[in-house]
Amino acid sequence: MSKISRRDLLQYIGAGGIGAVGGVLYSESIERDVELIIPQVVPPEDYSPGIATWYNTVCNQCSAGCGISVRIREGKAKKIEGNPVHPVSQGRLCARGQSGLNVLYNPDRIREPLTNAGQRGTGNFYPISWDEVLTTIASRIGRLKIENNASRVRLLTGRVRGHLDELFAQFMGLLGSDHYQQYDFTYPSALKAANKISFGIDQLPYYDIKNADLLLSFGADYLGTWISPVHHSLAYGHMRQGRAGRRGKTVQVEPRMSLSGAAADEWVAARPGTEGLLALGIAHILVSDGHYNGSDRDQWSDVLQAYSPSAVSAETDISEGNIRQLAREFGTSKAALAIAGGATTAGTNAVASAVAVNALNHLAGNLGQPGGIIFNSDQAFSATPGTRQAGMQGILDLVEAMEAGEVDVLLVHDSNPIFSLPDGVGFRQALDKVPLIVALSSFRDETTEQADLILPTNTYLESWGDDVPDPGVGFPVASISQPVVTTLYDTLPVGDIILSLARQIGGELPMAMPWRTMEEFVKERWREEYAMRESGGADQDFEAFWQAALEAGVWGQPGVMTGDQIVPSSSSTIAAITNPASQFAGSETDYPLVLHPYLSASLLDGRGANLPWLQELPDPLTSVVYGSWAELNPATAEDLGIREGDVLEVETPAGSVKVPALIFPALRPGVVAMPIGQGHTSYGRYARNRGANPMDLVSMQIDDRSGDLAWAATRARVRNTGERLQIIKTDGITRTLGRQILGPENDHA
Amino acid sequence: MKWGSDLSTLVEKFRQYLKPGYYDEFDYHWTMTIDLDRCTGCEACVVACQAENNLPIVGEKRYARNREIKWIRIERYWEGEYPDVKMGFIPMLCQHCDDAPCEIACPVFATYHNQDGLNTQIYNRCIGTRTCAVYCPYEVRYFNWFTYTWDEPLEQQLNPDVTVREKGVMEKCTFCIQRIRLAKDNAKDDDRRRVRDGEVVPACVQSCPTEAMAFGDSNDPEAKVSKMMKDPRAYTVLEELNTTPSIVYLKKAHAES
Amino acid sequence: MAIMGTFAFEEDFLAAAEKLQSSGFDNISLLSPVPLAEAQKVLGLGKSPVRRFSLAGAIIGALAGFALAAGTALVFVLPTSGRAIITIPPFLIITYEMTILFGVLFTLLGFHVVSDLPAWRDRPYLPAATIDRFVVVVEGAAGEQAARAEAIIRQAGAEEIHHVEEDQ
Amino acid sequence: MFDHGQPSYAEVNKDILSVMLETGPRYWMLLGTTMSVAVIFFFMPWFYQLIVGVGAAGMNRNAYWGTYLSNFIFWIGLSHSGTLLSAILHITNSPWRKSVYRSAEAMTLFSLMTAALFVMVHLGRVWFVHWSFPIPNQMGLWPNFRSPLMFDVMAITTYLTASSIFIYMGSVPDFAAVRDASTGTRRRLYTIFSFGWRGTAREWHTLGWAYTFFAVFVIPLAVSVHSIVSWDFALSIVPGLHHTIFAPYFVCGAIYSGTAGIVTVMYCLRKFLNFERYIGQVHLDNLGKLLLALSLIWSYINMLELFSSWYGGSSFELEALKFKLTGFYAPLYWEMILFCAFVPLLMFFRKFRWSWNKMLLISILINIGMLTERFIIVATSQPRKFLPNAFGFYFPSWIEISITIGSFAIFATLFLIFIKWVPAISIYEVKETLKPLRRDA
Repeated sequence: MSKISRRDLLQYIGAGGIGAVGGVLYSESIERDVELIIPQVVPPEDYSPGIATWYNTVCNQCSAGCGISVRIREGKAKKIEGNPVHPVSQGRLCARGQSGLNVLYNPDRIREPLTNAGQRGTGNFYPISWDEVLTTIASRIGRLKIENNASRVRLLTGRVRGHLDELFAQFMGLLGSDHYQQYDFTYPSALKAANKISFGIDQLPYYDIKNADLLLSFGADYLGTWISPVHHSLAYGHMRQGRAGRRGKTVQVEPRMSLSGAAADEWVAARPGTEGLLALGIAHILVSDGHYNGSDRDQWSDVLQAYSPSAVSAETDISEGNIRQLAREFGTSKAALAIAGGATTAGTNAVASAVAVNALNHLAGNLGQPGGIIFNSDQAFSATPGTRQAGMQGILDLVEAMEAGEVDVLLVHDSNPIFSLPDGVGFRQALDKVPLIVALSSFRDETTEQADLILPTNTYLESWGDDVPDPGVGFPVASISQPVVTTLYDTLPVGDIILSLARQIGGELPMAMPWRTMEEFVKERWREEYAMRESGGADQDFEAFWQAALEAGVWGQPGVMTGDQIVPSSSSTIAAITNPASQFAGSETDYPLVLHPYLSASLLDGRGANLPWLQELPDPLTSVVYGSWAELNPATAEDLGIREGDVLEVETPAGSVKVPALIFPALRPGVVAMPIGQGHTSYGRYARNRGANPMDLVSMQIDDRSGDLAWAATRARVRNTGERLQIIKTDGITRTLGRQILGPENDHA
Repeated sequence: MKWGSDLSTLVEKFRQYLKPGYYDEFDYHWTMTIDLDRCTGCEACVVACQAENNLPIVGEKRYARNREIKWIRIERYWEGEYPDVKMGFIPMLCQHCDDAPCEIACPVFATYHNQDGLNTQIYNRCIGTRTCAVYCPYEVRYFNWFTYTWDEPLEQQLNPDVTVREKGVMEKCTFCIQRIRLAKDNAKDDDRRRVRDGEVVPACVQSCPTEAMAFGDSNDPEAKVSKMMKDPRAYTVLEELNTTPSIVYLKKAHAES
Repeated sequence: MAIMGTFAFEEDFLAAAEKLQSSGFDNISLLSPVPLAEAQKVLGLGKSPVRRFSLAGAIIGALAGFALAAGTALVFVLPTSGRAIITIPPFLIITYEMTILFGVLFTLLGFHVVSDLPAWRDRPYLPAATIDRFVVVVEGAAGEQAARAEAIIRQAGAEEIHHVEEDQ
Repeated sequence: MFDHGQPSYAEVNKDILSVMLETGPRYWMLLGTTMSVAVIFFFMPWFYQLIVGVGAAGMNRNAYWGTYLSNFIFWIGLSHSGTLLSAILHITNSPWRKSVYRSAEAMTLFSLMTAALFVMVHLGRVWFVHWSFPIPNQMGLWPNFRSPLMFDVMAITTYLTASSIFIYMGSVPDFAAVRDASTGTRRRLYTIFSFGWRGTAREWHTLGWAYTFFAVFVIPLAVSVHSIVSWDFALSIVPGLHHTIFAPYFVCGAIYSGTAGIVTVMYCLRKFLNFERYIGQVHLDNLGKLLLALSLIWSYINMLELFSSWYGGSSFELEALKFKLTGFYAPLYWEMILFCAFVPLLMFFRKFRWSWNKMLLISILINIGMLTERFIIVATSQPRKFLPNAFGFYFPSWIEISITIGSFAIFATLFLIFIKWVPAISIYEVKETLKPLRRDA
């Protein structure tokens, strides 16, 4: 039987084999005409899946007011780029500005009006209809108005410019409350105050870095966070390589190397708080060495007598030779410019320091000159910028009022004092005394969490408005911001909210504020503007102008030098020169280190912390992402026996936080530096419970002359907790190991 | 395949096939110059690239394990010690080497050199051997260790001109090939044979606040890049490897004093 | 009609084989549990034609190998790393591997052809041959021839003799 | 060469076939264990990885290759010397080969399969692996034969084909023996396996010739395979990988670990299949000498590698060298040196060469050393290439480790199945070594 089976098996196999072969052949033969699908290694000509449209509007990620163009495809915003025709950004844009898309499409946006149903601070909010919420507020305010208690209504906003600012003012004015104030942590109030003293002009002038030959920056991170980074960067690029055979030089004076410090040719780490003194020391040499010989030379030498190089050197811990050399360069270079900002203008001697720096500009004679300080005349545009920045003093008054129970309704818009102010201010506690807190906001930040009613606002990419850059660019300019996409959720532009409140409150308000929407209001104002400038321009002309303005996103009169460049007399500056050393909170014995908080290049003062792109953006100098850290100089770290990743407890008189240590070579020994921006307890999934907020460490100190918060005047000590925490960063080894990566050794340049 | 009809063309064809590099000259030789004296390391380019090319948001955990994807990154190098410490920034992105070490490695032709001198990456061909990334001396190739997702509604921002990559695929800088494509189409639409200089601007170059980057066709002697490449400060990174990169850096200048 | 003689000892087996061979039996096969050079000598088996297959395979493989590498490179011209489309050195490696692959496959083919295995039909055979018995098989012998063969085998010292009907 | 007296032909058949025909519970338990280990440690983690992506492993932006690839090389290495040794010894027809080579070749085959599996595990999109084979496809696109990885594909497939043919043809006569010793289904099966082998002089003659040719083909093939594998690394410009010495280094290392593997396998055969009388002192002694020689060559090449990269003196090479010798993985490196360069020196002494247990220990240590060697090559060079700022670090994840463990279980499973299907020792060739039976004997 096995025989048969064996034979059969073999036969089966044979038959199977033949069958298989036959099958393959057959299938091959019938599959002749199959088309080959060739992958598109090179896409076909004229193949584009859709047409993109660009809308010009204004960036709202910081106070610079860059013009932006937003790329729209199928009604969705795809990319933000600088508006090429806008004088501030000139087609360029920083990381923060480009991350505006994360604001628009942020998963944690507030999508409908919310109420906390009487349980404040619990973080529980329940949806509520617009009508109901607006009626509630309107009736409340209306009653106060009738009782002539409108002053019990307060409006606190972040940085607001253009006609929205005017709208707020008008609204509060008509209510009869003069308590509308703005607070923006990054606003250089001290500098403004100093300029008022030095130049008698209450505004931020235009710093013409572009044409400068020597830029002497005292703490101002003009490339990263100071006033108008993108515009400064453009200027910097031109100053460096834009002029054939003329490469501008930059010197940065600051205890911790910032982005600008890294770009600078010289980085001078003066003892914290003595930057102003250094400026005076330089001024002293300028006068004594005869680099300056104006008519008022004698007054200068008198007032600068005390600041001899030796004395200054002792105070600032900068070698005398170094100071002299700085002075020589500053005195001899064609266009020398000195600017002050950052920590320099955040000590208890903020204004004094800024004035000292202004003195340098006086002595350099760069006022009104190219490569110097150019003053914008204030009739640039009807909506004058930045005048309502209350500064710290305003906040303190507000807190006082709240504590005194003088505030019934607090309207907070786009401002987060609880996060960006030290606890010492007591803002959070004062809120408890306020019966009704209304937040007009797109995100549930710390302050919004405390509100009773949350009115979700459109983001700036969904809103109408206009803006006047502050500082201006040397000639009259204003930008229009327009919605680039349809409103995503059940939210309203803040302007529309105010207008509808006005309507509901009644009284003279509806009369005085007849506009239905912000758009109407803005257009109305621009019509007036147009009529004022083009004498008696007809309406159809205006329509054309308006269309053009909308397309351009900006209106301006290049070449028109604003006003006659008055050169302010030096007398006021001379009179204002003093040298109070910055008063640090905490004794040197208990707190050997100086706390140096600095604005994060990506998160700024924390407003960017809810944007994933910025959270994942390596910090320019440390490459750290996600979470915060405390920087120590290698020497300091060695003394304290601290390695990278050791969790430190940073203590100050004001409080203490736990952060991992990072060894940072470009930091003055005896200083512990911490980036501001992380440490949110709310503000969405990307920001919540990440890192620490150095503001919790800052002692409540005030600059005596501007009343501004002296957030860089706190001493600290660090303790190694022994815990470890991985610092997430992209850097491997930050030394070239002799590999010629940054260019060949033999130096062409 | 179209074969030359007569013998001479056939011979010619084969001579071409045996010619190193194959191309006599690229249609366009896209080149980028980066002036390190202008670059401030502000990282605007990094975000610009992320926005333009649908780079994923990888999240904290994955970042912690070096799984981030940044087609362009800024490298930092310290020189000296306090107080005379200097920081040097250098943007690092795909160098689009003409003799790219990576291309040779791919067994499935997922990466090859196209007629514009671009080092292209074809996602749908990639099987994820990751050899190209190992071979790349600039470490500018990034791998999709996972299929990344966007928290709704962040995905609405995604650029429809650029594909979203799935797990197991290698990706890298494309010199914004979609923009090059568009510029070529436009050029064709208004009957120009060539794309004008400055007409193609990759996202990073476009965003650069200090105008440190320039992009163009180095075949054209009048192009900005061609002029920049003549600068005495011009150099290429890791020259000794003879990868002939298409990115030319201009060394940081020093203040004369 | 086939006659099979089993032997316990190698030398008897070989003796029988030679005897049969010399007395003109051409259709004999010698089954052994181990390869026996002597037995092969008896049958006059010299160089095996398998080697021709191997050579042919190797040559075909070499050609096929290079053709594969070069040909496929031309189907879709994709330059990489500034190398030529037809780059000789790497293609030689492919050629090398393919040479060996085809060499092996053809040798296998050669084995089957020459040894005409697998056997499609049963052939006279004893299981003991795979253990420890040597078997002489005389096929196609009939009548008187068969008797002679049997005689030779027996006096060579065969243990047993089997007669099997061949299935033709 | 027979420690316990010469067996008769019949005994040989009985001894060797009994392993196949008689299966005790111990076997099934063993098989069950190895199988379940393979599933739990290898296939389940792999499945998880297929779902989430290769990110499940520890690889990252700095090290795109990890343990998967190093294990791949290890297994390829182990596969060497199986077939290679067998072939060489066949050409030089040294008799002591005959009782060893069948299992050795099986080892080759199975470690090759395991290696191939690791390629699959390594790939980011393994479901498209067929794109790397030269088969016509609707994309009209063929693989890139200029890529070192394609050399691999070709070499390994060829190697797999050749060595499986080699082992199969070698066992055809034994299949016939199995056929005759068995009944029923198994008999029918082996009737097919053995092609109806009768053992006629002509068949033996042809087999002999064919077999010799297989051997001739396999030797250069085996050498080429591992040099090609080495080129995956050497053809890159990565410092620490870009070495001319790599091809001989890998080949020698491969044969080295392979031979050690054979010793281990022989030990098991002898111990668990009671082949004491077929696998004897002489084999152990010869293999010992071979191992010793290989270890010396290996050490020499290893020194050369360090020397050349140090002598070159480029910042890149020196950094790679520094990291290898003193970096995080330095302990592993020195462990490797100890196991692969120094421990084998013990085999200078007959005392070690002749002791099964000692030799087992040494052979296992050698393979541990070789496993780490491959890991070090992958893990120390990649994370430190050219740009210091991109320097990083690689540490395998638990998935990689578990899969590594699982791979050994897979190998064991395959081997256990093998011994039930193919005579673990070549019956007819063992008989050849016996003195022919004579009447006077």
